[in-house]
Amino acid sequence: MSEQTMYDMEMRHMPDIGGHFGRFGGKYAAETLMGPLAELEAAFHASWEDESFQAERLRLLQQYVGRPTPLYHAEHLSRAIGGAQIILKREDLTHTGAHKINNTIGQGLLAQRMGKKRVIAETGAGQHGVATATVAAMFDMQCDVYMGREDMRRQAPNVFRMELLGARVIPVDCGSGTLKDALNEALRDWVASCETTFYIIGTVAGPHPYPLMVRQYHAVIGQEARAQFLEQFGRLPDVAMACVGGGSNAMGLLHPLRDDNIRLVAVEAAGYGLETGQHAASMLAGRPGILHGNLTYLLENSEGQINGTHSISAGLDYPGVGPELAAMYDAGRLELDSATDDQALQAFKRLAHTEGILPALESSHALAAAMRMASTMTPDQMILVNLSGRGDKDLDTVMKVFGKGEKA
Amino acid sequence: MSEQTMYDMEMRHMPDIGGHFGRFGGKYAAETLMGPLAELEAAFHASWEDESFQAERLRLLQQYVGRPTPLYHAEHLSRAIGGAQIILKREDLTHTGAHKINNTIGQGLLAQRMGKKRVIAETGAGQHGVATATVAAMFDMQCDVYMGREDMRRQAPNVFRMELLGARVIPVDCGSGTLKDALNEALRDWVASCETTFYIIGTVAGPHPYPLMVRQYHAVIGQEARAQFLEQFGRLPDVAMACVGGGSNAMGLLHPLRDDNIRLVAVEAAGYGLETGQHAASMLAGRPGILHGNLTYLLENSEGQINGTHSISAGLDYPGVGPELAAMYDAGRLELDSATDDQALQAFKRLAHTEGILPALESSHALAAAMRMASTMTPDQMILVNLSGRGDKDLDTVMKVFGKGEKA
Amino acid sequence: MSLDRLKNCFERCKSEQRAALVGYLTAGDPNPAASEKLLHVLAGHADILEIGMPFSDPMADGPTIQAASERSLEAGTKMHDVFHLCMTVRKARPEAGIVLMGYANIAYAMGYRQFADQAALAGADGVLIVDIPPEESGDLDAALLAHALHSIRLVAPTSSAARRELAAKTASGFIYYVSLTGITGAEMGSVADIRTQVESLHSQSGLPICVGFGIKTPEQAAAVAAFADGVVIGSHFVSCIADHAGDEPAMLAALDKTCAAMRKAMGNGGSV
Amino acid sequence: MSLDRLKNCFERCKSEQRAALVGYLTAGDPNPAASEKLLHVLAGHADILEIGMPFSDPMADGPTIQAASERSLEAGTKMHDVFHLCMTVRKARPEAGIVLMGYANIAYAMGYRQFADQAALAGADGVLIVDIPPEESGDLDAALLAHALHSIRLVAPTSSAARRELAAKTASGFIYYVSLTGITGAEMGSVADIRTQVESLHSQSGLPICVGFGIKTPEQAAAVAAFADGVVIGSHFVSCIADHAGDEPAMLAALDKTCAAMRKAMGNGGSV
Ligand SMILES: Cc1ncc(COP(=O)(O)O)c(C=O)c1O
Ligand SMILES: Cc1ncc(COP(=O)(O)O)c(C=O)c1O
Repeated sequence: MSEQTMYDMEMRHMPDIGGHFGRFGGKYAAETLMGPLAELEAAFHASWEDESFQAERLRLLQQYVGRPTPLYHAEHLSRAIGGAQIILKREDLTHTGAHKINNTIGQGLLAQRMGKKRVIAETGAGQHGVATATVAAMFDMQCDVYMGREDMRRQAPNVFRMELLGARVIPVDCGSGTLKDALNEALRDWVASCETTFYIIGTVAGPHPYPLMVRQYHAVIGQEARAQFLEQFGRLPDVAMACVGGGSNAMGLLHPLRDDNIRLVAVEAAGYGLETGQHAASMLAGRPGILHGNLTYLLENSEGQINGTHSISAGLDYPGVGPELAAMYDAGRLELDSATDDQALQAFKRLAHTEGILPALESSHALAAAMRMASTMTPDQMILVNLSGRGDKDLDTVMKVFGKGEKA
Repeated sequence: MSEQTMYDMEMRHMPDIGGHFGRFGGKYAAETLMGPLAELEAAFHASWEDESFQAERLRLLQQYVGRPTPLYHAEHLSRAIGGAQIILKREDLTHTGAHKINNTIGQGLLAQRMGKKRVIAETGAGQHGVATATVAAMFDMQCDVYMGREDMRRQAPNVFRMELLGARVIPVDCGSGTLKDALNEALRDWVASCETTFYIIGTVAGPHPYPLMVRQYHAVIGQEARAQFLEQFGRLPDVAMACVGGGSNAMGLLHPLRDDNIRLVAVEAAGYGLETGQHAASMLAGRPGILHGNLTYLLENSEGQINGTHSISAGLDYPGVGPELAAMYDAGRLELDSATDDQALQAFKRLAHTEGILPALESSHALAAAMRMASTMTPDQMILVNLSGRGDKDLDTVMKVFGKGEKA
Repeated sequence: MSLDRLKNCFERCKSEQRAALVGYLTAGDPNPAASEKLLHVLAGHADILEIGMPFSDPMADGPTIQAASERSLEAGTKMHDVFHLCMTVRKARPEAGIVLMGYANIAYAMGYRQFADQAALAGADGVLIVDIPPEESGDLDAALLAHALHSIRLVAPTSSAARRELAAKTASGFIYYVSLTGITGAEMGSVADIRTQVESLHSQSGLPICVGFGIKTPEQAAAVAAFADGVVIGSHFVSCIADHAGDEPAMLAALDKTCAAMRKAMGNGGSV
Repeated sequence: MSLDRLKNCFERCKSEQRAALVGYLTAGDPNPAASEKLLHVLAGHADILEIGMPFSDPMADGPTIQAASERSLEAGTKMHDVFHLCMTVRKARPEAGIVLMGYANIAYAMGYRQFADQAALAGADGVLIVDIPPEESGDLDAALLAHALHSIRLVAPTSSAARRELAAKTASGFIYYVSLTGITGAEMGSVADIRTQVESLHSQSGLPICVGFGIKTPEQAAAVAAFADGVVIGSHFVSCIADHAGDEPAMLAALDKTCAAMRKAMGNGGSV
């Protein structure tokens, strides 16, 4: 396929010129940022059509990130469940251990191209922070990462990793000390520093062009998976599933499958249970609102104040969702499911024991839903699950639940 | 290349029928184990010539382990050093995070084929233990891992990982509580359980056929690297380097390069410095002796009592070395170098800051030596370094040294 | 006198040869009752009041105003309290300019129409939503227009010529020039730069230009007042509340004193 | 009487219609001086003494004998102490069988020749190196042969027919049948199984067959003595040292009593 056709294909589902996906998305940003956002948008589009930029991006994805990541048929798990076949897209095998690096490579290169000497990022699970610190180290840029105090506690190894990579991790105490508060702080930093600083947003949210840009950088997940599926199984999956925090791993997997006859399912974090109100299921339990630069589904009270969320997994503990997912959901192209903390933990354990893979707690949500669905399906059907990251960062959390000593 | 030619090529440098590489190697085992070892040897050779076994092994290496691992030109590091180019073989990107899994996939499949329902392993850094627990989970085998008490302390995340994978980690208190003591305990277990239990040794040591078998399972590293080097650079490297604990990552990389005009360098752990006697440099500072089933270079006192060793990296903290490496060294085909704890830590930091990669402390030893050598070479020369594992397991150790807060 | 109170405010100030004092407080901070008294104090000095609508995620604000939002929400402030406070001030000061300031989601959650209805009912003159740029402002503007409420626009140092044009074209009431790239409460930029910007804006638009963000001292206020139509003081006034937490009389006294000092520095020390 | 003391031992026992008691202690455990006394006690009951050479990594041994090695090395025992202890026993008991038992690296580090020289000088009759199977035994055997030292071989339940053959052909002195798959000190296997194995070995080799590993009670010893030429007791004797750590007289008395009980259980309660 020529570069140009690829460009067309990938860009087909563009937002409108203002970054809207239907009624969602947009550019709800402070005036100070409107200039920098326009500059970013122009730079992104120019770079996307620049063959040498794309070649360098693809080279790094291959030689540095370790792409393509394999597609692994979890036969032992599937057999244990006794229903549909579960196929895993192994983003856990990427450098730094989660899909997040696909995006930071892209934005990192773009920051280089734009001559920025400093990058900032928000992070929840710490994977995006690590992935940002990683490219900052590689491209010799200064790096500050905002992270909620509570998230720093539950994802301590990732804090260490960022520091060892030379980044500064700035604790965020306001709010609930989780991802949304880190995003607020990062935006505050950027408003003041946008001349010299590139803000590497970690998911398909934020003001335009971020949702588009991050989707494009992650689309490699679904593009690879699609081709690998055809090659390994001679067909496409019946269902494709991914967990949703902001939605980057979901968009990465699902967007390239959008025109196929495949059920697309996004799995939200049900925390202690949807009925408890303590969860992070923005689409299932939220309503449209405006936060962090875009209009999308939000968890908020009747006054529009953003609710505190809860999920055992820091990467899903966010009250919003990427606007394109909201649009796909509204358009009926996306199904929703959810998994509670407990269900995610059980899925973690099940995958560990049957396949020898420790998934990230985020990804465990997708797995939990996939297992449930698989059990209602037949063995000739196939569910593709995005294993968005590995569970090494979650060891403390999981051991605390299962108890050291007790066999997990 | 046909299967048969490949077999010939790979097996060319066979030990003799008794497992000797020159004067090294052999089968110095208790009589109880001689039967099981013969059975293992026969099964290994039969499986190696069995196309379906090999196909399954290669499939798992690809779809489960994530092979081929990339070859990455560390340009930023090389530029910073200003000498030869440093090229990294990215074993850190494999499933579970170190080369060790190449071997446990092989031995795990072999255990399956032999109908064993239980596997045991010794582990130092915990990477081999995790890799063993991983395949045990996948193949539904019971798994007990012996690990020195001191190593459990310094590689705590890996203890968690093994437990979460359903393995039992058995602390070893005798001796110095490190790798050699774990190996002793595993051998004791195996002597009593060999009818039902497969002992998955984690390095190219132990009685024949282990050194051969483990080398064959890891040879994929060097085979891939050789082909990738030719493809990416149109030539072969001038030097290939790997750290040496037992020697599995070194043999894996270097063996397939043995007939090329490439300097092969093994890097031993110099601990607090060779002159202090507190190190683990068996070839540089040891002499031939017999331990753990083979004759090889050992660190021992004049009476033949094995010395306590010291290395900051648990995976190198072993008083012996694989017999084939000993033979290559004796034959002049292998050069030796070493790196102290401090040098390894500096190399860790340097790679983190220039390339955004956190290497295992084991691999950091190879890096330290490579950086030193590179600085004496010219930019048109190339050093291939086996980045045998990632540093996530070492975060605690490294943070303790560099101090949290202080910029690493 | 026109029906446009904001216009009247600026004209009155102009006639007094001084810049308007635009004072900000967050509604409901530290609680609705105290807030009412504080707003009255502010209204005693300011020409135009900016009444902040508290929001859980005030991402354009610095720590001082973030804390004000937190205190207010903590005290249970709801939007009907905000409108009620607005109305109280309106009743006490029929001639004062009042602008409701806040974040998009508050207005969106209520529905832009209902929001505009309520704002108008409460006696507000205009609305400034920090995170709704002109590009996204269509629906809200339509709702505001129905009540002749002004849609205030921000212009920032990073705004291109085209964006200034856009602001000039779509704004009403006044243009709020952000005197620094950063959040509220940070350090003000250089007075010379600000002057250049304001002069250029004056040449593009007939609207009054107020300058805000980071003005903390009477000296800064005086310097800016020399060329701007209005000077916005926010964090500096809000600090009076945090500085005297728990002591309402002290809080009120401090605010009164601070406002007076600012007002005095900006020329014409008399009451409005 | 032949010059072959081991042979004489077995013949003497045979004539007394009993199995030989083969007793193991680690040389230098808990320290060289006490070890000398303990070996003398053992020599008062055992027909054949196995003198263990302490090793840092005794991987075929269970916790009891591991601990013995550790105590011995901790006390500073060197190989010259081991040989010295051997010689002392030899002098006191000219007719006893003495076998040096241990791990390959000790002999290898010294050099097989020098090791054999020293063993012979110290009055040993044979050598049993746990981790040198017949396949690796060539150099050591040659060195031992030069001094007419026996090379004792192990046969295990896992040894194939071919391996038994190999042991039978290359062993001298006696064959040591390992009565369990496991390390020293574990639980003994079934007596019936052991009997079958020993009878089969008898049919393959003219050498005496001693049975060891895991024999802990006089009853077990008696049962094995009924068909084997010798019964090896190791961990059980070594425990006397650990059980009375720090109290040498008690240690000696316990060992004496334990040895006597074993000896008695194996028939012909008189002294050797
Ligand atoms: C492994 C992993 N999966 C998923 C997520 C959720 O983010 P997103 O919805 O953007 O994929 C995170 C966020 O940190 C993550 O680390
Ligand atoms: C990452 C890594 N590299 C190297 C080693 C050393 O082992 P070997 O010398 O067998 O490669 C280990 C051992 O655990 C390891 O984990």
